Amino acid sequence: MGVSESKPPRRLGRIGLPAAVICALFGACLGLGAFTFDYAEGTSYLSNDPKACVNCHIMREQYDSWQKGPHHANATCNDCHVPHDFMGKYLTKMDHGYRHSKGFTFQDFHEPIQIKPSSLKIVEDNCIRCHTSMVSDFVAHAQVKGEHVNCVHCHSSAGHGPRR
Amino acid sequence: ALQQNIATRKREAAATVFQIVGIDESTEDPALWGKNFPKQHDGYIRTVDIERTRHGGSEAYQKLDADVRWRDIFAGYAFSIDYREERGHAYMLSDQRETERVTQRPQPGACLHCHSSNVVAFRQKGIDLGARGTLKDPLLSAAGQEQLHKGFEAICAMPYSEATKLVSHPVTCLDCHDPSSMALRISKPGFLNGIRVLAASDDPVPHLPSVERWRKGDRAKPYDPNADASRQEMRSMTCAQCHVEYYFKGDQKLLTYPWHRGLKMEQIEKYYDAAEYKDWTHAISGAPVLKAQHPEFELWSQGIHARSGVSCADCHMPYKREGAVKISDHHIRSPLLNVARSCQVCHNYTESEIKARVAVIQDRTADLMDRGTDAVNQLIRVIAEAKKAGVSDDDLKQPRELQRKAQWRLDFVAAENSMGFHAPQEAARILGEAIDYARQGETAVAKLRAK
Amino acid sequence: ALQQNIATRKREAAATVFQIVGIDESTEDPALWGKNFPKQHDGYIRTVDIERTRHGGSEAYQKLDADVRWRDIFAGYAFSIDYREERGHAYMLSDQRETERVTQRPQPGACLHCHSSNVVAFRQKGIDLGARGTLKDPLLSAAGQEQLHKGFEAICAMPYSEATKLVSHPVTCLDCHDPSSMALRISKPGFLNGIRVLAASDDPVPHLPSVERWRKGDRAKPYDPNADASRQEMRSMTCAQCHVEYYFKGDQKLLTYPWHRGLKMEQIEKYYDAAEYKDWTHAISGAPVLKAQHPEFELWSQGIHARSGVSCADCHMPYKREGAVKISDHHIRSPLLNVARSCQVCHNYTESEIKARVAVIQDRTADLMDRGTDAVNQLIRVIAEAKKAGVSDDDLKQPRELQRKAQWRLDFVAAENSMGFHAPQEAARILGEAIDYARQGETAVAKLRAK
Ligand code: HEC
Ligand code: HEC
Ligand code: HEC
Ligand code: HEC
Ligand code: HEC
Ligand code: HEC
Ligand code: HEC
Ligand code: HEC
Ligand code: HEC
Ligand code: HEC
Ligand code: HEC
Ligand code: HEC
Ligand code: HEC
Ligand code: HEC
Ligand SMILES: [Ca+2]
Ligand SMILES: [Ca+2]
Repeated sequence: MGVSESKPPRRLGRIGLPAAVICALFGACLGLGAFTFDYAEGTSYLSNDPKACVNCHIMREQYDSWQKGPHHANATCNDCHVPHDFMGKYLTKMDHGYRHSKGFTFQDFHEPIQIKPSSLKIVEDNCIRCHTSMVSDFVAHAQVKGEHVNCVHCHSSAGHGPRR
Repeated sequence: ALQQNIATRKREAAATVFQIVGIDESTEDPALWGKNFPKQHDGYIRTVDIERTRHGGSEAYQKLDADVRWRDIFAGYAFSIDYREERGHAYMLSDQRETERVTQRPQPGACLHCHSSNVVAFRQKGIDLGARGTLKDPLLSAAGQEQLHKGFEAICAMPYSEATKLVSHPVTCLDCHDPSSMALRISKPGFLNGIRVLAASDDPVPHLPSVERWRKGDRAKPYDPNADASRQEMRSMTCAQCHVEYYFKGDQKLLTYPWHRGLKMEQIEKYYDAAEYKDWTHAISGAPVLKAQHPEFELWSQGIHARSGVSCADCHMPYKREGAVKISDHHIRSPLLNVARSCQVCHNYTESEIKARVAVIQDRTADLMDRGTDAVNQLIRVIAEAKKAGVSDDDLKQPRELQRKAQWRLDFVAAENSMGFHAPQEAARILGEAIDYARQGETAVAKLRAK
Repeated sequence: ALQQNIATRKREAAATVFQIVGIDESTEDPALWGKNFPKQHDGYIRTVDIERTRHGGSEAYQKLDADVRWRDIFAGYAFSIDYREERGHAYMLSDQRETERVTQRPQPGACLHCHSSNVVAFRQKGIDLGARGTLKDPLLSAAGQEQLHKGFEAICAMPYSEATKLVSHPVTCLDCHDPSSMALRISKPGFLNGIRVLAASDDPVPHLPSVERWRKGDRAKPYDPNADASRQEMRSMTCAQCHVEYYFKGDQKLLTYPWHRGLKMEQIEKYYDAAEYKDWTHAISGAPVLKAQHPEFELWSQGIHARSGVSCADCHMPYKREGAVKISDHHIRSPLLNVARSCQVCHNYTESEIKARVAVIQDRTADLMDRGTDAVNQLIRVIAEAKKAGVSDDDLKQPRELQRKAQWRLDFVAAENSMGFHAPQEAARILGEAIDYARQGETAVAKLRAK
């Protein structure tokens, strides 16, 4: 990976958009009826605008803290929370679409919301994607054991500022 | 239905402004406040619930039966008759009226300061005794304050049996909230006096920044939490109105918080020593001993949470989402019964992991406390034996002083209700000292016997 | 210039894959490794620096002068002659060769296990004694391991004066890193053996998840950190190769970590008690006592940082920006000399606030330690007096047992080098017990004198 990759694409992938939309909608629709989905602004998932996430008031806290966080100017929600390979991106959106809609509708999720290990892995891959140059030394070193580097162990406030 | 659900949530999110009707400075009945704030009221009334945790919870079992060694430690004092695990706020007034400490021993009206809603009772008494103004004056006005303090002083000195007729509710909304704005405010004179003398002392209190700030100022006016404290500090001071060490000063039984030198265990001891104060003379050993009482605020003050700005309310009244709004959970109880909202907001571990961490801390405290209890008990026994064997009171003065020191320390941690959690290392340090003094006393007695 | 600067950064950043030249399993000289990794090497050689902190730092002052009470506590043992504050890794070999504990008392080759780069020395000795293969075999191959363990066992038994000729460097890159990949690896046989028996015990170790995982498996192969531990665990185990309690077992002086029952102070004591082991007979009191030695890994294991996955390297080798890349700071030292990198990534407070928090913890520990030191000293004195006064060895057995228990606890915290920081409450608990046993011993003696 070179430095040039440290500016990630912030637009939706150009190819295969329709398929992606279908995947994401499908995921969300498993959680909600199509109409409800629309009313709850379920299409938020297809946008990269952070405001899309806050359409769901449950994401308000993260939105507010992200605005105060150190990355506000550098990274949006999806820069961190969605994989940047094409398939991963839409599979994740589908999965999240399903879980978020279901959680929101049935109010049956764990509060406070805690990031899932699989989602955290995605986030950390994104840290490395942007910061390859900075962390290449110890990341390479870790890969010897095939483990991923736990950036959030130390930088837990990177996305949302200090927890407290 | 789903769709409706979302609509409801959107509506809830909009309803954030308070609409306060029909309550004022004399509204004691929580049901009336509840009409304006039904969610907070729902939580408030749930403090009747009974659920036990390993070292806490709300089952009012008899502590003197759970560990009989404490009967001897309290020998000669009301606490040796009846001493229970405390429970929810709903019970505070009835538990006090019914405890054998009250039914079998005379107690002063001062007891009521922390077991009832008494803003109105204090003020009315003050007015009756000639204080300016009426109940319509805001509590924080000069007149309101004059009424409050005057009535408080008078009621402290009354016999409990009479004073208790002046009140009819456990702590209610009015004790913690300003009826016109719902802001927190301090209404208990004992705390207003106590925090004022603390501010005037030089004990560093990095966890109370407004006090530190006041100290750097011109000190023209005494420190006043209602004027000076931040909202985050108020979220602890509200509780520190009652969850503190206290004693009744002089014949007037004036409820007093012994913070004149600072909040630490040793500083409080020094205050009592200098005042030559004792709570009672130990019935078995003859030592002039002190009783510690629920120093939650004092111990919390020495812990890392206080230092990090984490308030009582953060853990004991965590925010709770009700639809789209967040409210403070007024069901005040052990946070271990509500780990998700109390702890997981800040600590990103599983519930079982968090409970395990608390268990490690509490078990270590309990372990040392067990040693301390043994040590103090043995000291009491050997002093009594020495007395019987004819050792003079003069010779026994030092061992008895050592018992006073040891017992004060042991009881400080035992009477505190978090089993060391509020400040784990400090609790262990205090217990280490308790053991040191108690065992030194034993050696001293053994040496006397060898003479 | 600016442009060049940027170009440099880009070049630095491109070097993601390690280009390791000219080093292999027998390269001891850090300067050669430094050609590949100059930034890490720069830090490594700075461990010669001398800077003191309140309770730590790297000034090798004489601890026996700083607190003379310790001369009596160690009476009759080499530690009563010379015992200094430890300093940077650069000095480990010369400090050992020069200490009067070595120059005035015979010591075994086992000492070298933690004071030198000895992978090559151990393996060569193993090969000389008939182990399979050559130095070209990877350390982690079966042949490499056979060589290592065989040589280790033989060198432990040699006299120090001879064994020390086999080594020439303090800990070097090769002791911590695999030369082919730079991955961390465990090279010290003492730890490989120790962690294996720990895994086989049933002491819960939530801070070592790979051990917990191994325990749940079929246990067909013994636990092996090089195969089983995660990278984050290795960031502590690398240090736990040396920063641990140990003893020399039997006539062969086999270096052994006493973790057979677990890592806690009591479990180690039980192991020694069961083995009827003592380090020496106390010269003043005649008690069969133990010496504790730098149980950093053991105490850290009981703390909240370990439990939260925070490793030794996180605090003692924090990441550091050098140009456009981040590297691990190989200038291993007190984190209080580097608070910004060591603590502030995780703790969002000012440097002075963080230092104040550490001071509160360390002061509490120091306070209790002071009490414990007094108590153990007095016990030693009264046993000696009783002996002189003719009290029989039989009668003194119990007080001496109590001294053993008390002194073990006191020394466990004193010999640990963080002044309680690595696990504040646990350190206080241990000291509380030390005081309890020492004072009980005093009472026991006083009673004997009364007979
Ligand atoms: C329909 C409402 C809604 C919208 C819109 C929404 N979320 Fe969520 N989100 C939720 C709910 C409910 C949860 C909790 C579900 C759970 O924990 O399983 C959640 C959980 C999460 C989590 C933590 C759980 C995990 O998967 O690890 C992340 C991260 C997250 N959301 C990010 C986002 C981002 C980024 C967006 C915008 C692209 C977004 N959310 C938009 C409702 C929503
Ligand atoms: C979309 C690209 C992108 C992603 C994803 C990203 N960063 Fe950054 N980050 C940046 C940029 C751009 C900066 C600011 C420029 C700089 O200092 O390099 C920055 C700054 C930082 C800083 C220094 C600023 C500060 O105040 O903390 C840290 C630390 C950091 N990032 C860590 C992380 C971590 C950890 C993650 C993953 C949780 C992450 N980054 C994800 C682009 C990104
Ligand atoms: C063990 C703790 C730790 C881990 C894990 C860690 N970091 Fe850091 N990081 C640090 C420290 C300490 C610094 C400050 C270095 C300095 O100031 O010299 C830092 C600095 C940074 C910076 C530069 C901030 C600046 O001042 O510009 C970035 C970017 C960064 N880290 C990203 C990451 C990423 C991405 C990961 C995961 C691959 C990661 N870190 C993992 C401790 C850590
Ligand atoms: C720079 C990277 C970054 C950005 C940008 C970012 N997040 Fe996060 N997010 C994280 C990290 C890291 C965590 C995990 C925090 C932790 O484990 O303490 C997280 C956690 C979460 C969670 C789970 C709650 C929790 O504390 O575990 C939600 C929900 C979430 N983010 C939503 C969002 C939303 C919505 C946005 C945009 C408004 C956003 N994030 C922007 C890095 C980021
Ligand atoms: C960081 C969280 C936290 C803070 C802050 C905190 N507490 Fe606690 N408190 C606890 C825990 C945990 C327990 C132990 C509960 C148990 O054992 O069931 C506890 C126990 C108690 C108990 C006994 C509860 C019972 O179940 O019997 C009281 C009373 C109490 N705290 C009052 C206070 C007061 C007053 C303050 C502020 C001065 C305070 N606490 C601050 C967490 C906290
Ligand atoms: C008016 C005095 C007063 C005030 C103000 C007060 N408490 Fe209490 N609290 C008590 C008394 C008295 C009890 C014991 C009641 C009983 O056992 O009957 C108690 C009991 C408790 C308990 C134990 C509950 C259980 O289930 O065992 C907790 C926890 C507690 N209080 C926390 C708080 C917190 C947090 C605050 C501030 C938000 C607070 N208290 C304010 C007097 C007070
Ligand atoms: C400074 C405030 C304060 C004063 C004054 C006070 N209490 Fe309490 N009381 C509390 C708090 C807080 C609790 C709950 C914590 C605990 O039980 O340790 C409590 C608990 C109790 C309980 C329930 C648990 C038990 O101990 O059996 C009884 C009964 C009680 N008090 C009686 C009295 C009596 C009688 C007096 C007067 C002699 C008195 N209280 C004075 C604050 C106070
Ligand atoms: C023992 C003290 C105490 C009592 C009694 C009490 N409250 Fe509160 N209340 C608090 C605290 C602490 C807060 C948090 C305030 C803050 O964060 O500024 C609070 C907050 C509130 C709020 C603001 C919104 C929220 O939920 O945070 C309302 C409304 C409220 N209480 C209503 C009531 C009502 C109605 C009653 C009586 C049924 C009541 N309270 C009794 C301590 C108390
Ligand atoms: C508002 C934030 C907040 C809340 C709520 C909170 N904590 Fe903490 N906790 C902290 C902070 C801050 C620290 C200090 C460490 C630091 O600086 O990161 C800490 C430290 C700790 C520690 C380690 C220190 C010690 O005393 O051993 C434990 C254990 C702990 N918390 C448990 C809990 C539990 C259990 C609860 C719920 C009853 C809780 N915390 C609630 C913020 C919080
Ligand atoms: C959370 C941070 C942290 C972790 C993790 C940690 N330490 Fe420490 N360590 C400290 C602090 C702070 C001190 C006190 C330094 C002082 O007093 O100057 C210290 C002191 C020491 C000292 C004495 C340093 C001196 O200046 O004399 C040694 C040796 C040591 N630690 C080794 C270890 C080992 C080995 C581990 C892992 C098993 C470890 N530490 C884990 C923070 C940490
Ligand atoms: C080969 C054995 C060995 C290993 C491996 C080892 N140490 Fe040490 N360490 C020592 C010895 C021996 C000393 C004392 C040297 C002296 O005083 O001459 C020491 C001293 C220290 C000191 C005190 C420095 C000072 O300034 O006082 C710290 C801190 C420390 N080590 C931390 C670590 C950490 C962290 C690791 C792992 C990354 C580690 N050590 C690995 C043997 C080791
Ligand atoms: C299990 C590993 C280990 C063994 C075996 C070991 N040491 Fe050490 N030694 C250390 C560590 C770690 C330190 C630094 C921490 C400390 O000083 O407590 C140290 C510090 C020292 C110091 C500097 C401080 C002081 O105590 O004056 C000397 C000298 C020393 N050791 C001599 C010896 C001698 C002699 C032997 C053999 C009898 C020996 N060591 C065996 C690990 C070990
Ligand atoms: C006392 C143990 C120890 C010694 C000696 C040591 N290292 Fe390290 N080294 C570590 C640790 C711990 C890490 C962090 C590894 C990780 O995070 O996986 C590390 C990491 C590294 C890395 C990976 C990049 C980085 O900075 O994190 C390189 C390269 C490295 N060391 C080179 C060296 C060289 C060259 C020497 C000798 C001059 C050396 N090391 C000596 C413990 C040691
Ligand atoms: C990689 C993250 C990390 C690093 C580095 C770190 N800490 Fe911590 N610290 C924690 C965590 C996690 C806790 C436990 C509280 C919690 O769960 O939030 C904690 C707790 C604490 C506490 C409260 C517990 C106690 O023992 O009283 C103190 C004080 C503290 N840390 C000081 C330090 C100091 C000083 C340093 C640097 C020498 C340091 N920490 C380095 C993560 C870290
Ligand atoms: Ca209770
Ligand atoms: Ca040192």
